[in-house]
Amino acid sequence: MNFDYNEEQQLLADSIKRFIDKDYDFETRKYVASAEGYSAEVWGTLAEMGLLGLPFSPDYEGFGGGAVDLMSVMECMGAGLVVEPYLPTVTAAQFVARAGSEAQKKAILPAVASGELKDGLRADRSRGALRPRARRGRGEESGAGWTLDGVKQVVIGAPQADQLVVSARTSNDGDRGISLFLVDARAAGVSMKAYRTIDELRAADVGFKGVQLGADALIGKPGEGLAHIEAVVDFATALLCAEAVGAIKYANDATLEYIKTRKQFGVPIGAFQALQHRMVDMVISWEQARSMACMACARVDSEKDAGERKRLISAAKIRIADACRHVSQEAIQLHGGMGMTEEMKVSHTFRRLTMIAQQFGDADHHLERFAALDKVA
Amino acid sequence: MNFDYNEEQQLLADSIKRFIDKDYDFETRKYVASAEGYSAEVWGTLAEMGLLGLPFSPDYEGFGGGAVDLMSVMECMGAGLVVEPYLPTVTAAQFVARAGSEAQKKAILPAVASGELKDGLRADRSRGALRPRARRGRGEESGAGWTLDGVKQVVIGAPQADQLVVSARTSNDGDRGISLFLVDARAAGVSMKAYRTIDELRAADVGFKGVQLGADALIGKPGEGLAHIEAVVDFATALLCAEAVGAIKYANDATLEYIKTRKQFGVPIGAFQALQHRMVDMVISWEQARSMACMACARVDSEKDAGERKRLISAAKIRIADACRHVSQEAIQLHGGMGMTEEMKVSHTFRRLTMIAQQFGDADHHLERFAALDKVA
Amino acid sequence: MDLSYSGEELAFRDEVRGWLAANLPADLRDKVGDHEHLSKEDLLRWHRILAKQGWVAPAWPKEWGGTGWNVVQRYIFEEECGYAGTPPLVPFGLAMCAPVLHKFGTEAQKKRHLPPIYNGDLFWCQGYSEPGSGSDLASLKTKAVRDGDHYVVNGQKIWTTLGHYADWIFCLVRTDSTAAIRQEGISFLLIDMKTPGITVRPLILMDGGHEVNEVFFENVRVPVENLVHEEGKGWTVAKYLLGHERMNTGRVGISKRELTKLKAFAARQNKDGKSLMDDPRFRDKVSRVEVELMALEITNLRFLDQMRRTGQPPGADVSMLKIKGTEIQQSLTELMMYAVGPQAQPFKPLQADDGFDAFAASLAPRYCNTRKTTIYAGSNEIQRNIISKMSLGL
Amino acid sequence: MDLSYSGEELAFRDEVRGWLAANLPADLRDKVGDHEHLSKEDLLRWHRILAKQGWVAPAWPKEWGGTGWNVVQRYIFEEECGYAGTPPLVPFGLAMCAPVLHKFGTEAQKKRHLPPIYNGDLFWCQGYSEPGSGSDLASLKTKAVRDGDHYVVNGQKIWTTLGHYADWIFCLVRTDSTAAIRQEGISFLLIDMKTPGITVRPLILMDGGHEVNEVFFENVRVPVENLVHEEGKGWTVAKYLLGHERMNTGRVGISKRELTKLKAFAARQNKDGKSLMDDPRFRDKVSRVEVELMALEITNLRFLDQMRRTGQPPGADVSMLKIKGTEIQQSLTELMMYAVGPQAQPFKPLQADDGFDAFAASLAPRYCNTRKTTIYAGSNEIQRNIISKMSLGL
Repeated sequence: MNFDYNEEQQLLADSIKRFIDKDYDFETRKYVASAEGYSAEVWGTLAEMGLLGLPFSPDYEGFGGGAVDLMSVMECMGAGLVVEPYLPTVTAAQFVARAGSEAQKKAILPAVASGELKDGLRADRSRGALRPRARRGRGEESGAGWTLDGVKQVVIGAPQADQLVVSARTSNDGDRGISLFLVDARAAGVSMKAYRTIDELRAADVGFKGVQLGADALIGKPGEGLAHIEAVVDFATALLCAEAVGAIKYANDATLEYIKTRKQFGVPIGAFQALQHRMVDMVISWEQARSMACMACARVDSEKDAGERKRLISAAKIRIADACRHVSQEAIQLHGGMGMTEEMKVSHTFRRLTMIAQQFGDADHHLERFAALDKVA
Repeated sequence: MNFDYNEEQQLLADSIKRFIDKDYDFETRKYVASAEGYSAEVWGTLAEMGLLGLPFSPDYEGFGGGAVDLMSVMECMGAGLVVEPYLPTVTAAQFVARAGSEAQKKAILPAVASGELKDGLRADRSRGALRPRARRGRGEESGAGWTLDGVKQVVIGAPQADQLVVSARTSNDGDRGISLFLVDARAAGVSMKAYRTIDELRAADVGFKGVQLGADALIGKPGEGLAHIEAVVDFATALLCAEAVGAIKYANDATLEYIKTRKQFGVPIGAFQALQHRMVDMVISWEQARSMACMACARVDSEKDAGERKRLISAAKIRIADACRHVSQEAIQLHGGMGMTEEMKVSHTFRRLTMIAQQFGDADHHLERFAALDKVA
Repeated sequence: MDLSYSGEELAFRDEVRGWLAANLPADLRDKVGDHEHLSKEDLLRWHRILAKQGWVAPAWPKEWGGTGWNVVQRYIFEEECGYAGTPPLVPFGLAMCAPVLHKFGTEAQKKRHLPPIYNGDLFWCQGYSEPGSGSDLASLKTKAVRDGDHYVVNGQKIWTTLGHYADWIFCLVRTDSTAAIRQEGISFLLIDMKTPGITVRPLILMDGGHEVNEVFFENVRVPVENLVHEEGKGWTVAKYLLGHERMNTGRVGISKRELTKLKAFAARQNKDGKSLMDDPRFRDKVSRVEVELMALEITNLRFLDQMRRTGQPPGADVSMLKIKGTEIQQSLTELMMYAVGPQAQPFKPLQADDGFDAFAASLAPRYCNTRKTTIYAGSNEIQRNIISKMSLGL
Repeated sequence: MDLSYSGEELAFRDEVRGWLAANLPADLRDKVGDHEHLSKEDLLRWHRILAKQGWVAPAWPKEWGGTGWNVVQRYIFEEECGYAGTPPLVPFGLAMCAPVLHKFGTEAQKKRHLPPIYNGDLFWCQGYSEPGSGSDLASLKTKAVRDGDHYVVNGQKIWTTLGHYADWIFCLVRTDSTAAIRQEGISFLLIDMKTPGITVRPLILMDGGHEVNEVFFENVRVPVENLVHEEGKGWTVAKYLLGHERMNTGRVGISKRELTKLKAFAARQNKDGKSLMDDPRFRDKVSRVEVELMALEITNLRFLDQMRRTGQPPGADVSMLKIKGTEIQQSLTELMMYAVGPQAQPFKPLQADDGFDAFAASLAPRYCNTRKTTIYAGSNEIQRNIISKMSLGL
């Protein structure tokens, strides 16, 4: 039993924290978010720090890291509200790393690790949850390759992506009819309606109209995409939980600082017991959420039973979603009017937490999955 | 629009309040609850005050009152934690008053009004809700009459009852196979396993073994019991909501008094803001619950559409159940250890509120019914 | 006990309802329903329609344009407007400055200011809060120093709602810094926003909207004739205004409209092949808000009935309505955001011509914006303090 | 980061688990599982089984019978006991009086009192709270006046858990009413419950159970040799005891056992022809408690790991475990009561021979009883005050 980061993890955590404190402060972040929604310089730094290749095998210029190694990174990203498409890129690359051919791995992974390439995770999150069983994208075998048609909505990071991992139904064989494809974001027939999201990320509805793909665009075997999707999304959910923990910590720290300094009636408002007790509950929420993020990151890679892995990730996401909602709402309330303004970072953290609560399935979705997978004696 | 009691209602409310303050204080109530669970003297007083016949037509020595007229009575019963089987008696008699033959009305209602007769409401509340579709009691036509077999569980007031209103399945015709019978509690074949309930009422599991009933035992027409059951239980639920409001008011008053007088660290604990805000939320809960009890009592008699009546009663019971839980738990917590003791009335109010929250269906049951009956555009 | 409106009240309601159906412009109604930004012109357009009908200031004395309606009629009117989806009547002139002038103003002040308020010719805003003084209003620092026939005002106000639209501002200012009781050094001034030395700086809220401002005063010269009530009696005026709160604090009509919309919208949303309203997890959240709103409406009517019969102005009751009303508004916007699912996330298209579901995209900003309701107009914590002190004697 | 126990820790857990399986008498286990009343004999029987095994006082110094286990082993042991369903070890002697004697006792006091505590020969209780002094312990009034070789004690204690079983009581008493700082007038006394002048009066709780008492002292003569530490230093002793709280405050093992039972029980309950566990409304309540308990277990282990590595005694962390642990216990008893439905209502049969589902009938009383957990041992409000002050610096 050991809850500490090991030396390497700690060094990494320290360096990313230093980077964010120094080079990604709130003003910088504001600029990045309002301009391109992404900074090439920051992306380069992330690559230099080894963050982009972290979870890949050393064979592809990675560091062989797992979710636990990424946990401190994600906590820092959450605290700093990094808008760069780090999670989409790392996640999309997982499909290649886990299921791709040797050629795909060689073509993609080192380029991602070096920062040359950004992957966009396809997402089809109608009803707040990824529903892999109802892909509207459609791949048809055409000669040696495939033709891809359909639309994917709210694909986070798509506007910046070079490559897209796209899931598409390739047969009507239910769970066994979904395949994964690697698609160049600039390929003929790919269109994007891009927008800014409420938490200041970039996303797009991505259209595919008769997109011609070679046979080598297929990731893994045809019809076997679902298990990969579930595994990779669970992996991404664990990382998202860690990101939430970092953002919650920031919201708590900012709120505590605020109620210690804001004075009314001659005393700091933190002297009022009703606020003290609510602040305490926010801190407890964070501790409990952090425990579940630790669990999620520790178990998502090591748990071999897919059902148990899904159950545990759902448990984590339930607690994280509840904590996101609780802390974000209380942080704004305790900040009073100031927390409502664009100029306070906490209002941005509020928005990110609101969205994390729903990303990869909201609490209701995971309560349903948790119940379905739980074995009752 | 008028939320006041009219003059008669107010006089009645005043007199029952006086009676409870003067002759049914906590010590008296303790004695009654521990001894017979019922006092003949108190029952006589309730009859004298006209409470027992209140909802019957003047033709049967009643006063033609409705749920609104009973509301203040029930609030007082809730505040005083009256253990006598008033609600079961009034409710059971409703079956006779609404569906009984002229002969049944003449035989039963004046005797109830005068206090000679106590009716026990049959209840079969498996899973926290009355489930009229699954009667285990079974009536079979035998010559001119019926034979009744089966068991009814947790029948509140049964140990004291003279007459029982029993629902039984008389055919397998689904919703149209349930009939109602008037059964003498001392008839051959009727057995009772009696117990004290956690809120200090008396109840019993009532067994019926080959109980022979004449044709005149049937209330209403055969197979038409369900609509009566639903209507009468809705009526009883409205009254129960009013009882809850009285009990919640007592819990709030007692808690407010306690935190004003209990001193720690040199000040009344009511000076601590965290407790103040929680006390305020208890008061708001009471106001909202009272509004729903008003609505339930005002509408349960006047609403002609059965579906709408059920929807409104469920709405009231949802809010009342939530308020019962919230206020009872907070009242004990704010009382500290003292509230945990048998000698403090608030611990008895806690138990009654806990049970009211579940009686005639808990919040979950009514949420289900409310959703099913709601018309969504 | 009778929870229904009387025949006359019903007739009045039907009259209002019928008139609104005929006179509320469809484009304004749709803007309100879709949570679109309302321009100054939108607000004034509706104001003037009501003014023309003679209904813009029901609570005013009859000689100044009041309707003579009783409290129940006024409540019915406001709730009907809310349910129909009219633009709001901006309260700063009609419901805040005007009552103060009716009570404390000179004849000259009334004659000068009331008609343009009534007719929607001049737009008002409120100068109360300051950066260091929110809940603790009496700690305000903006100074007004007498200089001949003028006060010279220096300082800063914050959270000035629609200050960027306003022609006039009414302000609490400190005219005596030496008063032993700090409340006694405060005065109530009317200030023309065009006076030199006034700067309005937008405060953008997290939904991207511009509704509040900071207002800076630098040697702003205000004629003494714009002092309301006596110098140093500003706190009396402020307290009168607080007690004058209206009884529709619960905003039941608006929430009923939003609830209806939520249910209809969610019913059309698909979850696992079924309507989202058939999902018990989502459904129960909606039901609990609906029940809470039913209760609030009755609670509101109970208080109103009591007020009508006793003639007593609402006390801490208003605080309760504010707490519950705002909690319900927040729940409704939150559920609406959940109902739309991930489409709630998109905020603004990067290309102006990209197809875009503006209504879906308005829901998350609206959820963000509605967080303000438990903070403004006396935070819900302050409301709990008020109930605790005034009603419970704690 | 590794959330699993090490190989050695797992081996230790298996050893404890195996031993418990072999040595916990089935009748005691069933009584605990069915929430039946545990007699003094039941409690002491289990105490003596552990004493015989040498595991009754793991944290004591080795020379007095301690096991030498580290904090993680102690936690594992306590959690395994909780999960297996052992009777509780009554803490007043083993975990409260004994640590005080180890730290502050004279050799004579240790020799006299520690062996009978270890062996379960003498039963102890705690005399801290008084009617006027609960959270504000330092306001206690029970007086001890020196008279030759004795203190003469007068006053009253309340909430004395199992005082009616006890042979001895340790008490905080006021030996100096004139001390400027009221904490400085307090002393720590050991009192034989058979001393003349002591009266124990039961305080029946609302579940009908007798577990707490009032203890009255009327001219009770206590030999001065029973003073622990110096006169006037009782507060130091009391504070030491508070800081000595154990890390299993969250009672995760017990709650895991109760959760398992709840899920199995609810799965067998029928609702509309389906298992109650298939009802999403009920099910989600269970799931949320389960998730909270999973989180609490990890939080507990995190704190333990930190304590092991830093050597720091747990601070405000314990308060957090207490808050969450008791909230979970309350949720579990509440859900168990809901699960059984209306059968939870019956309390006691009126005829002794009436058939009666005693287990079902135990659930509502247990729900009532468990309300105490957020009140006792420092109410959850006090725990929040502690975190607010100690961890957050508010």
